[in-house]
Amino acid sequence: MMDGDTQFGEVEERLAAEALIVDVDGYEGPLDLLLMLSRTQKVDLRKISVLALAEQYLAFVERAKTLRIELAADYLVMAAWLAFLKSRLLLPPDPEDEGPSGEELAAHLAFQLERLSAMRDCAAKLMARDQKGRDFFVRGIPEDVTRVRKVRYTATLLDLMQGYARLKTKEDFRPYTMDRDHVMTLEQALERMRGLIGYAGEWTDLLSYLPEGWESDPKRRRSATASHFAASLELVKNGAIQIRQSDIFAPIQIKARPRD
Amino acid sequence: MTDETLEESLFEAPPMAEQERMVEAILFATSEPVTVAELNARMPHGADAKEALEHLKKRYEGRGVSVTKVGEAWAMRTAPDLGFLMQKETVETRKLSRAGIETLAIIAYHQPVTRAEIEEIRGVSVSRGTIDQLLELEWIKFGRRKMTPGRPVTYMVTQEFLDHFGLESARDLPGLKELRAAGLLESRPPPGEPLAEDEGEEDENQVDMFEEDADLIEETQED
Amino acid sequence: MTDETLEESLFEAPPMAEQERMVEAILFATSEPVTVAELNARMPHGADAKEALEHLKKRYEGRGVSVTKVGEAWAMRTAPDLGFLMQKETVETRKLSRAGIETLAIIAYHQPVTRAEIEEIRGVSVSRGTIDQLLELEWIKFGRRKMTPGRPVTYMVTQEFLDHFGLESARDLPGLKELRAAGLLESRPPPGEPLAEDEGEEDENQVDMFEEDADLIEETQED
Repeated sequence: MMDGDTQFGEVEERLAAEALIVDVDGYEGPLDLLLMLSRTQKVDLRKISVLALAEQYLAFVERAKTLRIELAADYLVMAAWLAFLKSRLLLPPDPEDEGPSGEELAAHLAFQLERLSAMRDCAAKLMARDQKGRDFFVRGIPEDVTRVRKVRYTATLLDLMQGYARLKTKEDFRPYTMDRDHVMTLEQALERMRGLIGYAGEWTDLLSYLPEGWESDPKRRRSATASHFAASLELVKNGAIQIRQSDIFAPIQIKARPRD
Repeated sequence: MTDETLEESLFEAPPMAEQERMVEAILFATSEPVTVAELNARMPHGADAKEALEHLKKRYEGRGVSVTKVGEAWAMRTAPDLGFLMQKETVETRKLSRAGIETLAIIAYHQPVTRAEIEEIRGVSVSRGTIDQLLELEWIKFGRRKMTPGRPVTYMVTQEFLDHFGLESARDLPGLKELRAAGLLESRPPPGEPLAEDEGEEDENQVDMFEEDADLIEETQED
Repeated sequence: MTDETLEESLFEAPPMAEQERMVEAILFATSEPVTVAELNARMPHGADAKEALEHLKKRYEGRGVSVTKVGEAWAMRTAPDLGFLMQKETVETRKLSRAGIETLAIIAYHQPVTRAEIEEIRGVSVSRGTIDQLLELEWIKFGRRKMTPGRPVTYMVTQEFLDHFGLESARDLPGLKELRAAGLLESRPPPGEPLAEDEGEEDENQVDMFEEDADLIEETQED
């Protein structure tokens, strides 16, 4: 009330300041601001006057300062750098100085601006393309690919023969091991396996070689397993069979070595 | 779309070919079947969805996709005969059951053999499932009927069986003597029974089995 | 399928017209692009999905639905000019911020590109949220790490990106050639800074990227 003019001036100032704040907020950093300022030159970015641009930027920052707008640090860093660039461009080159020339620095800034501008154009072109779900559409009733689990039964020739042998000897089944101890020797196992391996054309679990009557009783099974394992190692050594185990405790498999 | 084009379309519907394209796109993209009324509502004024649908349906005849009616609505579906393409198979290998192996072995060694004969040899009845499984695996097939009362069907092994087991013919199956020599027959004849009889019987069986093939055997031997 | 038919089909693939139907059914049924390799895996042995695709693509030219290439995969999509019929199907996508859009464009045109390089181009730091949003949309993915100190991760665009913007490949990005000709895709170190090891590497990467492309282009042209 006391001083209408001052008050009016303050309001005006504040409005201007607000406008500037909004503007600064609207920019994504100094490079963005520089790009906007460069538009005022209305020339190809490659022919832009970096010196004029630097002056525009510095003037902008000055104005912000007088309006006591707090500029983010990177705007000030850019201002300092542009002030440096300006001096480089205006002063004759110092032969002592080994740094890049003002022209080189200006060219790089122009390149950065051109590149940013180009990427903005690309972004706009990209977003203007036909888009999925807006301009073109995918199948509305997709038919799911069902995963079918198919069980394939398999058997080896050895299974077949053992099965048949089991049947044919059922009536008079009397394992010859009955009159021995619960121990199967390496020799016995080796003897047995020599006769059998000829039929092991494909990978077969070693345990399937255990003789009838030795599979269920734990004691006999242990002994037979051990002797068969030892025997198979012996056969591997002789080059008669191959042996493999995919993992610890996985079944040990053997296979006759193909005759060359 | 502006009002202008809307008004324009009041007087001039798009050409039928264009309407057909529209129906095609709508049926493709909509998440459920669409009725003719809905199609008409979505298409420009004056369009005749029903006719366009007929054209489209014809166009897709014999293709991998067909235009089908679902209740009162329409949808596009993959051709039923191509349903097999809509699945991804994962194959799991499992060992044939003991009953399966034994039945298969009997058929292989005694073919052609009836179910009653198989049961006699196994000493237990053979479940329908076991035979079916072997048939499905294409390891056995039906042989000719036996000329005995009831004319029972017989079973034989197939080429597929021979391929799977790496045999050239069923005759390549080792005989009982070989099985014994290989240590597969671990039983000993019960005390007092002469060894020969046992063998004799087996041999007889084998002869039975291969009587039909006798000629073939000779042939093979000649080779 | 038995081994027999498998073997048979090794020698005799279904006729091309039938293969075309199959490709049509598979592409029609899924909303996701399907690779040629997957098509071949799902079709009978001996089928040539690539050739069938070419036939199919031609057949759908000018239709309401089109067969489009998405990177190494193929998909069916409604014709873009019919989008106005699909208001019902339109999905409201979360609006990407200006930073998001620009970051996406930079990744697309400069891939593989590090975060530091994106920041250098935009002149501001890239917020974690921007990258996260693009990753979430499945428009960008991690590329291999750069062989520079710190081994920074790189970003690349995805097949979903290509699909979303209807691009056959990243080479079809609008204006790519012009940008390259203008040298705007090169990474230029600021003057005075020694040509860092990483810059050299970067150039190499870029050459890599476009060399590969060159081969692909040639291949395509041969076909």
